[in-house]
Amino acid sequence: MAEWTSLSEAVSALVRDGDTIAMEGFTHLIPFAAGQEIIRQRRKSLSLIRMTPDVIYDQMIGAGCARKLTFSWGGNPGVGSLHRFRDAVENGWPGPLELEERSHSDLANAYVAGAANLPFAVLRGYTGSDFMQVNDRIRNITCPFTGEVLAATPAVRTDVTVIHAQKADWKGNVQLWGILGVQKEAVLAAKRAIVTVEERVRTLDAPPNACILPSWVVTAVCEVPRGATPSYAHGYYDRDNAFYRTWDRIARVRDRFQDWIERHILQTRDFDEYLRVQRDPQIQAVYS
Amino acid sequence: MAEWTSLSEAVSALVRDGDTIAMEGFTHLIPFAAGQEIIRQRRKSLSLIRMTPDVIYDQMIGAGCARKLTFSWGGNPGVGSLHRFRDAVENGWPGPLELEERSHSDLANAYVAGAANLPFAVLRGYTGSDFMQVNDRIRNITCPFTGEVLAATPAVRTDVTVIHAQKADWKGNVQLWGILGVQKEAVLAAKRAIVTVEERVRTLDAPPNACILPSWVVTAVCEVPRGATPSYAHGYYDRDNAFYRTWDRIARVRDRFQDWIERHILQTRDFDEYLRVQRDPQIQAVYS
Amino acid sequence: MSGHYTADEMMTVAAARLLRNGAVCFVGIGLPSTAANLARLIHAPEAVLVYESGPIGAKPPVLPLSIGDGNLAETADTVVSTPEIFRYWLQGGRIDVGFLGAAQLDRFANINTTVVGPYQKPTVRLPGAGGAPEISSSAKEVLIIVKQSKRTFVERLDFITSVGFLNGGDARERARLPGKGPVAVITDLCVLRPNDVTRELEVRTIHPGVDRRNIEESTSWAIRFAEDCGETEPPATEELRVLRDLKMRTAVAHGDPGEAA
Amino acid sequence: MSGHYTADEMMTVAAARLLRNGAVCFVGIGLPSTAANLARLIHAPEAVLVYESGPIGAKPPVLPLSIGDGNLAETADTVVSTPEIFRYWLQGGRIDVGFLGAAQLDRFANINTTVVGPYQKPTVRLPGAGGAPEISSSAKEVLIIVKQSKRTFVERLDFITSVGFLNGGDARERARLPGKGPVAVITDLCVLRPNDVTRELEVRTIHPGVDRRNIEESTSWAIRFAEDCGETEPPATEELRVLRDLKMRTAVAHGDPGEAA
Repeated sequence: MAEWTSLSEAVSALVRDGDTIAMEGFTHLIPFAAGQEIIRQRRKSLSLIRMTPDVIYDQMIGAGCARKLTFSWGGNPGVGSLHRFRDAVENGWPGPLELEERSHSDLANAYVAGAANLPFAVLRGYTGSDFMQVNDRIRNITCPFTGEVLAATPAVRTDVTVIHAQKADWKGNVQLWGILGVQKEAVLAAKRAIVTVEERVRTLDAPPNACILPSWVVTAVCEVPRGATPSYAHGYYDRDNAFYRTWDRIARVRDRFQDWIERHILQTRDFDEYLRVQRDPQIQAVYS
Repeated sequence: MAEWTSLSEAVSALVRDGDTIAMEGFTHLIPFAAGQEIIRQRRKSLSLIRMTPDVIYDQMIGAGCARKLTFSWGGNPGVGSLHRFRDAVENGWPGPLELEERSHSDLANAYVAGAANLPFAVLRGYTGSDFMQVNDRIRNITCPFTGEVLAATPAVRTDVTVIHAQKADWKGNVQLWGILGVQKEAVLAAKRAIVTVEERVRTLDAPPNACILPSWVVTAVCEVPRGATPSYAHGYYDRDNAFYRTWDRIARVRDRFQDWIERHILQTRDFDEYLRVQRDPQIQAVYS
Repeated sequence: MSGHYTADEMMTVAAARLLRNGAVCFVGIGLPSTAANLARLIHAPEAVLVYESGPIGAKPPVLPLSIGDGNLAETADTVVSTPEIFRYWLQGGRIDVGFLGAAQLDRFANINTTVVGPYQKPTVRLPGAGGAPEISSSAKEVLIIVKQSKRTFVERLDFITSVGFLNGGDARERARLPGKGPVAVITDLCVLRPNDVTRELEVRTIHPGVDRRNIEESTSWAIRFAEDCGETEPPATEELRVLRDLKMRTAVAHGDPGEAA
Repeated sequence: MSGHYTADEMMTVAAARLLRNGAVCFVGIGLPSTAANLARLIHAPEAVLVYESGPIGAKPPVLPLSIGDGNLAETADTVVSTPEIFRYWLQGGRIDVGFLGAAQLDRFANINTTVVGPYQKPTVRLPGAGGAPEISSSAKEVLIIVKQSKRTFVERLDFITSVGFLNGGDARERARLPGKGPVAVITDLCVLRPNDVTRELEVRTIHPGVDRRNIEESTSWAIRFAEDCGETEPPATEELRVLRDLKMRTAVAHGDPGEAA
């Protein structure tokens, strides 16, 4: 059964140096508050998995939390590059970053295999591409009935998966809706799961066949309003497109990035304080 | 794009002798009206696929529509045996019935593979059982990463899939809810799909992430109120448990079964007339 | 203690007691569903009942007649598709207890629900596997509830549909099955558990009013009794009251008292 | 005809025209999304736009900035999970047209969005594959929209992320890829199509005001022109009006006119 805790307690208890960790959310419901709490608690040597690293992993990579990244599309959506990700790959700053690169279809299938307790996934993919030359974990498999050759990739299993959702009831049953991404699979492929939510409600009153994660597949659930900003939470707030553009300027230069991390994350107590700093026009004038 | 037609037209145009056909619905939303229309139009040599043959296939098998049955549990739920199914298997009446027998997990996975355009599905299953001795289409496959041996089974692909759903809009977009079974996969694994619905509505007004089949994956959609009876349609009517018990008595004896098929299906014009006969106390007195 | 009760009631109550509170239980229809819901109404209110049709956390007010009754969907925490139930929840390793029935079983708790007689020319064609093969292999542990007779407790199965301990000993571990297999078989005569070493079923407790001869005569093999074999605790008044209430409500709801077991 | 318009507008309009009404289109973000939505607003109201984040039948009132914007979910016929989009809808063979962008492409319309330079020590690390490898292989046909320059139209790709016609000729058929591959590449200078036999891209129509030298100087290989190479129909007044309206609405909604392309 999920336990209601603070985000700080959840990260402290459940995220360990060296862990394999997935923080999912496909543009929508990205668990930014949790990512920043991991930076704040100075976790190291994480093996990060995410289809779209997005700004959340750009922050974590630049802050030195990551040893490895498994991903399928590493850009700043609608803006351009992820500069911290590129600096790590192109220049090894702040440290070397091992890459395990796949396609979206592969990684989505690999999460499904993880959730289904299978060691590998089968897909029609990669034919003619150069992926197999740079990733020896993409292999071939032959259909025992037709003789067709397909691609096989290893399942994703994580030590801990972190997602953000719209709401949870007092027992810790979680509901999300809108763009669902691969969150259910990422939670079910995990040994431990942390879910931050916009609000804690008495009952979910969910429609039939809604996307629900029962309390007993979640380890900790934390009420963190606006915890997905600058991404969005359907029904709660919109995507902060301006921040994604501002991030391009912040992350482009190492000094400026470090100053931002220091001021916004390391010197703040929690996400509430981060939000206050983020809303302070005097502080923000520096970055725009 | 789905075309709105009568059920009679849909079966006439889309179901052919010798077709491989799935009519799904897991206790809920079983497309009985369509099954009876197939009997009424005297289709022959069908290769029937259904996880739980239920009374719908007991009727079709007894009426001589089937050449083969692929299934995973063949009982009368809550009552006992399917007598027409047993008579076909045990005594070859009204003709021989080839069986392809699997487990629920296998067949559900095989539909998924069909929907996903994969030639086979991988599952953890069958270890230690006798299935592989009687079904040479259950085979082993070795994980290219871990060396583990798992079960592989061929995908289900159908010529035509038939399902019943709660509603469809004027464009033919279909919505179902409650117990979803394997219907989405069965439709997506088909070359042609017929959907009967309880009602035709202007707009679906569906909740986020509802189970919707877009019009363009459906071939024909037919308004057939109560078309799932004696199974049920969540939000419309309950399961007719009494009929399932009565069926045990009807189907137990060949003559009585044939008389029932004659009177209820072959001598009725359509499902509306069937429902009238079914509600006629004088006619029904014979069978209770 | 409780005055008169039937052997079926004893069986259901004894089975219900073995489902612990909070367990996630994959429930077969019929006897397993009756026992699991009785447990939920007495000592295991937090048990999570999962049905193969898709409901997770079902709390049906009356017993479902079919594996996909509407009251399962209405009362569940969520309803997922049938493929998802088998892929993410059962195979995914999320099920603590698989609760099964059986047409036939052998001394190692292997189950046959497929055929009596040869597969290609059966004397009796049984319904088949359903979800049982993967429940019996993937659930962390399995409970089996079945009426005991020479027809059900057989020397040799005509077909192994779902595995228990295979040939016994460490055969199940060697086959690398994920779950640990049947931990108890509950019948209308007794409760059996596998021997720690041989994995052969042994009678652990005998229901009140049943003697060893009854059990031996209802078993096709030379059945063993555990050294410390005792008597099953008879149904408590409360257990019987809740069970009878449940069956009464079920009979009324389904409109047929005779079928409500 | 229409007076002044930009090369980008010509590119978008030319691309939009190639999406036929009723087609089920898997849409990449950015230029493909702009073109697909323009088509939907002009001649293809029944086109079904599918985004890899899960929306099927999205009808966004303004252009999405990200692949998972809320207006895609709000206006879709249904929103499924990302695994389902790739498994049942793309791989399942339900997509008529894959609409892609590209960082680099070669004469056989193979695409690189992974790295410039060696993979292990890249000069420029590009975003990577996203959905493109499987879109390019599984969609029944592919449209590519990309600005033309020597940096994008390269002699040899450093990395093949997504396949076009491989080495040309019948190489794609021999690789047994499900879809038939790129049927057109639309740039800010011209529209190219693969030669029927060699599968090498040929210029089929040249945008008004562009001459062959411009195209040759924007291509790293010796580019071919089709025998019947003509001029692209310039944007109609209505096409430009709808495109500009869409971009204006988008800029207002997203609060930044500069980024609304």
